[in-house]
Amino acid sequence: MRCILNTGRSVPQGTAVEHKLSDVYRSIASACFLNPVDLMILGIEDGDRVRVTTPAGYVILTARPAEGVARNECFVTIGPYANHIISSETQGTGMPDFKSQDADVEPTEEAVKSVGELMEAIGGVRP
Amino acid sequence: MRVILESKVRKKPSLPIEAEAIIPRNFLKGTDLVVFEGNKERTLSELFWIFVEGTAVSPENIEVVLKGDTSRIKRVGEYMDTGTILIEGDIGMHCGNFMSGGTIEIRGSADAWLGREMRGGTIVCRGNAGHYCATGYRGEKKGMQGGTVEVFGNAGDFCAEYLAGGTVHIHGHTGDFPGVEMRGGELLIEGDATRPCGNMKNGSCVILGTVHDLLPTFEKSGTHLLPERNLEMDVYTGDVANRGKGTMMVASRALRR
Amino acid sequence: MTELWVKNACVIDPIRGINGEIMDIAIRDGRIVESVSDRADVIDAHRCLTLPGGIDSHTHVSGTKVNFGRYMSPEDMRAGRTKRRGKMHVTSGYYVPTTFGNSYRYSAMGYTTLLEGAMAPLEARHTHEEFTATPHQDMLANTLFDGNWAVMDAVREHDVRKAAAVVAWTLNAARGYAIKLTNPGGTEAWGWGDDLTSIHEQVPHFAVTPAEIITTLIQANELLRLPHSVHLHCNNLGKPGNYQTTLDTFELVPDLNPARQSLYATHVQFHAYGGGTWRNICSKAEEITRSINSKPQIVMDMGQIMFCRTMTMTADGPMEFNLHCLHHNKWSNHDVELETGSGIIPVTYSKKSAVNCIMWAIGLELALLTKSPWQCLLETDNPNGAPFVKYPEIIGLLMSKRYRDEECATLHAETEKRTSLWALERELDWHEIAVMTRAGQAKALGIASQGKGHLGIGAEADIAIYPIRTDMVDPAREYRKVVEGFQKTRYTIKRGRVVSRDGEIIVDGANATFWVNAKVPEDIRMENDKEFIRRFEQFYTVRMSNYPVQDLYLPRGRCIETEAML
Amino acid sequence: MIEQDVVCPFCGCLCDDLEIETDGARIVRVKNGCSLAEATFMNDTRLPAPIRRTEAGWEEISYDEAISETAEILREADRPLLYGWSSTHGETQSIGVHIAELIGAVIDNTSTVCHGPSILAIQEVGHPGCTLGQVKNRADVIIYWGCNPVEAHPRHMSRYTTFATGFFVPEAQRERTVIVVDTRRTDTTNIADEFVQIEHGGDYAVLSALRAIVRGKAHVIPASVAGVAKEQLVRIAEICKNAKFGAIFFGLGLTMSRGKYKNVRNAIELTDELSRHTKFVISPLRGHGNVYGSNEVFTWMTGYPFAVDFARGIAFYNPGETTAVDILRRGECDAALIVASDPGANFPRAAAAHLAKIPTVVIDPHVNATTALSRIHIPCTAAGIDAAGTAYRMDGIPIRLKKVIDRGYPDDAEILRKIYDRLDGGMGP
Repeated sequence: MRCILNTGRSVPQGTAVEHKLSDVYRSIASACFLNPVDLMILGIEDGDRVRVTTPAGYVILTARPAEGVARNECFVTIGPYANHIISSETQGTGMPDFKSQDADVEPTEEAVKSVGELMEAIGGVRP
Repeated sequence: MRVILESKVRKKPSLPIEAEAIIPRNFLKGTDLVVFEGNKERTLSELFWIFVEGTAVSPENIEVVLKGDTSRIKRVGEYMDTGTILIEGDIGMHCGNFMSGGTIEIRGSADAWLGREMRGGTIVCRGNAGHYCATGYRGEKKGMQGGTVEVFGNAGDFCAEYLAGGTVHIHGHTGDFPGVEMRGGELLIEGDATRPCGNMKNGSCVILGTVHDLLPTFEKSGTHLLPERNLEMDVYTGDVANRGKGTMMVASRALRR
Repeated sequence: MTELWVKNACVIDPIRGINGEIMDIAIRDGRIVESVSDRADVIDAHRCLTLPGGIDSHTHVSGTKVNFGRYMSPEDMRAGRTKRRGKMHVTSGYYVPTTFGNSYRYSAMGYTTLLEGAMAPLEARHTHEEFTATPHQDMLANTLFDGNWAVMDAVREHDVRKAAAVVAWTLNAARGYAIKLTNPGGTEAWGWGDDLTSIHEQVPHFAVTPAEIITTLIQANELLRLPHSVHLHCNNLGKPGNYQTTLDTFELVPDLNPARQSLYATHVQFHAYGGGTWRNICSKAEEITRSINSKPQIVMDMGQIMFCRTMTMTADGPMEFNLHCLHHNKWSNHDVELETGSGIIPVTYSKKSAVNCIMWAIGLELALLTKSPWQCLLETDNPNGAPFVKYPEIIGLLMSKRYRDEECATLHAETEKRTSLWALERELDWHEIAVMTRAGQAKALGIASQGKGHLGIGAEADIAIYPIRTDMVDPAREYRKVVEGFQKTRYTIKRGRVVSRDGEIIVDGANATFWVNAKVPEDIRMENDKEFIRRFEQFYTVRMSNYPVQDLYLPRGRCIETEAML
Repeated sequence: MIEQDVVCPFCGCLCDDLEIETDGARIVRVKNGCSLAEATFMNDTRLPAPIRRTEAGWEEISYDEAISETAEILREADRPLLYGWSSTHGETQSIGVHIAELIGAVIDNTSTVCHGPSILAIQEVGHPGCTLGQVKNRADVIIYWGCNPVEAHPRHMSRYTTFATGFFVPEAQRERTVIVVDTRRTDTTNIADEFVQIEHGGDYAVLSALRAIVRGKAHVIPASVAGVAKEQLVRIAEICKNAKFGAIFFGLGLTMSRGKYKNVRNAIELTDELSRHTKFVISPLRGHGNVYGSNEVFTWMTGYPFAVDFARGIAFYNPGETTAVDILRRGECDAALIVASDPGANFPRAAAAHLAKIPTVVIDPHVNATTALSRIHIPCTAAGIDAAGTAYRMDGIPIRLKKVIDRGYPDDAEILRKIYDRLDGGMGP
């Protein structure tokens, strides 16, 4: 399903922001909020995994329903999961397209990575 | 006189080079010029193989040729007032800043800010141009004020932002906001454009391709036949969000709001 | 112990009545003394012009508004960039330079003390942070009271003591130096997008007039025995016909203090316009100076403009908006809750503009028509009229009729008809320039007693030695030498240390910040006033306990204590 | 012990009315704060000591060792990047700038991925704003555009706007009209008197349309703009023009969506237009506690609020070129010092990945995603918890952060000063 990937802050994200390697943070930052109708169309339920793909790559997230999210939009709190698939292009402004990335959302069985695993994927080593 | 600069292989090829010294006039007195690689000062010969052919008594007879990987070299042709620069490959940002005369030809593509705050002279880019092609500097009220920029490929976002004078001709497509804040000069886009001429105050823009997301604040004032291309154009005045006295002409077919 | 001996100095020291004597100056540990030992470092001034360090009594160099001027002007930062060199940090900017840029350039011109023209108490901490980063000048901060709610309440209740108590508490909290009124009442009206057009118009919701605010605070100022007088930016700045407002305001001022003026009227050039529109604007410098010449209780400064691109910035928010509507360039505004406002726009003063030419002429007329140089001080309201680096040119213009004539010949033709500048023959002398650039400021600010603005025994050794031989230069003819000479000192000495030599800064700065603690009796202290506290906690957005500036923001704070007569 | 009027350093609101109870080096209770404040003070787990990455994993090292190695890394670099600075106090920021000018580095702060575009817009058209108290005491129309204060600035509405009792608006909720503009429904839109739902990327067009309507050019505007009916736009323009005091607050919805700073510029120009009819102000909702302070300090020291490149000795600024994401994305920098921020988590992957390829040093109280990408992580105090210092609220008001406990960590300013001294020695910053 073609979607626009939107990101933003949330209270839960803010409260866990200094604990990025924790499970709590993982579950907050890897949640992908979709309109319940879109969830139905994808044939998935709350807690199922989705693979979200953009030209910059893909990431596995946990689908969550949210009435406020428009159709064909997915909302992910700002953080390493969203950033895994956001292009680093800034159009000469210094600011990437954090709020308007075209994405493809599909169901998957793959597991959600931890923040540490995401960092390892780009050459990091977990402390 | 021809000065050929062929880039040497560098240990850290991603480091930007700032080379505003590379303008024809400077080679009248030799090739003993200084450029910067990252935060280190280098002589030209540390970074380039230098070949000089012939002699010149005045700068307008000097041609500078850049060969090799020149895509990270910034500010080539800055304040250039005469002579010729030929770039065989791609060139880095800010090529032709403040240029007032002479010619720069880029056979490859140019990075962002090509011809920034240009006042005169000619830039021809055979490939694509990056963002902010033919524009100005942050906070400054006027962008390009004179001269000609011609790009045979596409141009990125914010092309000709704050255009105040001169001519910008893009043969391919432009990205988002070409001609934004325009206040003079002429912009011709042969390909497509998204949200052209936002907040335009004056000047004229002609778009032969498809306009995406035409802004709601342009008032259609009639049609006009472009004789040289035999195209009927819709003429808009705007931007009425502002005291818009600009003219935007869009080929009548294939208009999408 | 450090000692310095300056010999062969051609000293002009107006406060001590010295006018061009060749003498030696002995300095020990930052102060001027009778004599020093033979181990002292020696500077031979070679009979060059030697003055007390320059003092700018009205400049905008630090704080929220100034920094916002920088923030919004990357185009200006491209001008005047210098690299880190020796003891000098990187600098950027021409009309709104970085703090180090301001400090180095002032120092190169021999300036050692600056009064920041406007500080909102709520944002005082910011001003003091920038003072610390302006290391080569002693700093003082005018503190804004023009729209202060507690002051206006006291004025409405005709309670001068209360007004004084509010001022005392606020100056202490903000570590401020003096009372500044910028378009009194007008900045509160601007909170609703309005302005006041006369000193007798009431401030919306507060039932007080600018005239009442001004007169009450002039009295309060003297009750608190503050070293400086009320420092006033009159209402109606920059409007054709505003000279009448200025004259009306001057009429309000009693003569309350034998030691100094009772009102300091700043950048009066901007307040001396006749006519009624921009088309028929003309100079009223003669009327203004006639008033000043008969009122020793008022000191003014010029507010000279010079032809260049610069930035206007003032607490006068509505004025800046009006200006913005004329210029259509960028505009910033920053109103400060319960206190004041501010606005910023860039401008270019051009010889092609009749209005600009008339403004330029008015500033010079003011200086040339004011009989006593002690009553008309030299400044540009930096950077409003021009950046301070233009001061030497202004000195040149004041000292040379020929220079003025040459400039006048290049101006818009209307200028001659609408000003009297062409007819003014007066050429100021070295002594008068010394008064208008340091001695007058020291007296007006009340810091002569702190050892500023003169070279008497015990004074702070702030000294500027210019590469000018007054016995060899005829300023009327060789004005270019005068301009050049004032641009770069041979030596600028700050508290006994040579800080700048031929324009190069050679040491780290160690400035001081002067502030005033006016002690008021226990029974009227605001920190004990329940209603004041209640309103503070309810309507400000910071807690009262977080409002006062902590001492650590003034690493070299110099507190001047006064005992209020309340 | 109970400390009153404590300042919360988390977000740009810098609420200064918290009451914090401590027991020795431990914080046991936080009163008046939002849940973000509580988490900030209560769940403050730190890295115990400096660590260094080796072939075999991570090892603890001494502060001295960490500091010398950091100085060495910076000294060797041809294009070092110093990034972060927004969650610490002004003194640290100022030493950071001095280090940058000393070694010819690029220094950038987190506004680059936050309100950097707002700064670009302000540099084009200025900023008609005010302190938050002006809004609290006067505003009868409040517009939240592309932001969600309920989630990101939880006390903004109760302290400064919608629910705050003001001098001229004693019955705030009744007397204030709240308009929220967003692409999606949120808890903020749910309390709006007027919710304007616009299509993704449609902000610019809607703002242009509003400007035209206010200028009397409604006839040009089509029936619907970016999903918003013209009637609603005309109605909103009327509400704004009839306001006694209107205030627009905007967030990342404008700065991060396509058009970036042009969206913000358009919103500022709408404010300018409305100022010709009534009092109108506009302000960005700044994110990190002291991000505005980093802009202020950078500005008075270098002339530019962020993205300053000292490679040539002088200060050069050009967002898009000298901004952290771009420098990393192009692989330009050959060393990085990250202070008080987490680009590993907050930058797009391709930019973050470059940090792992070069020697990266993190100075931060907490282990974060960037730790994993770094070579050295040096823990330090957290400004506002165990370190005092200056912070600037989103409206420019400078507030002194307090030190409420001592946990025995060195201040990041002290660590940086030592690094500076090893690099230079000569001029103390």
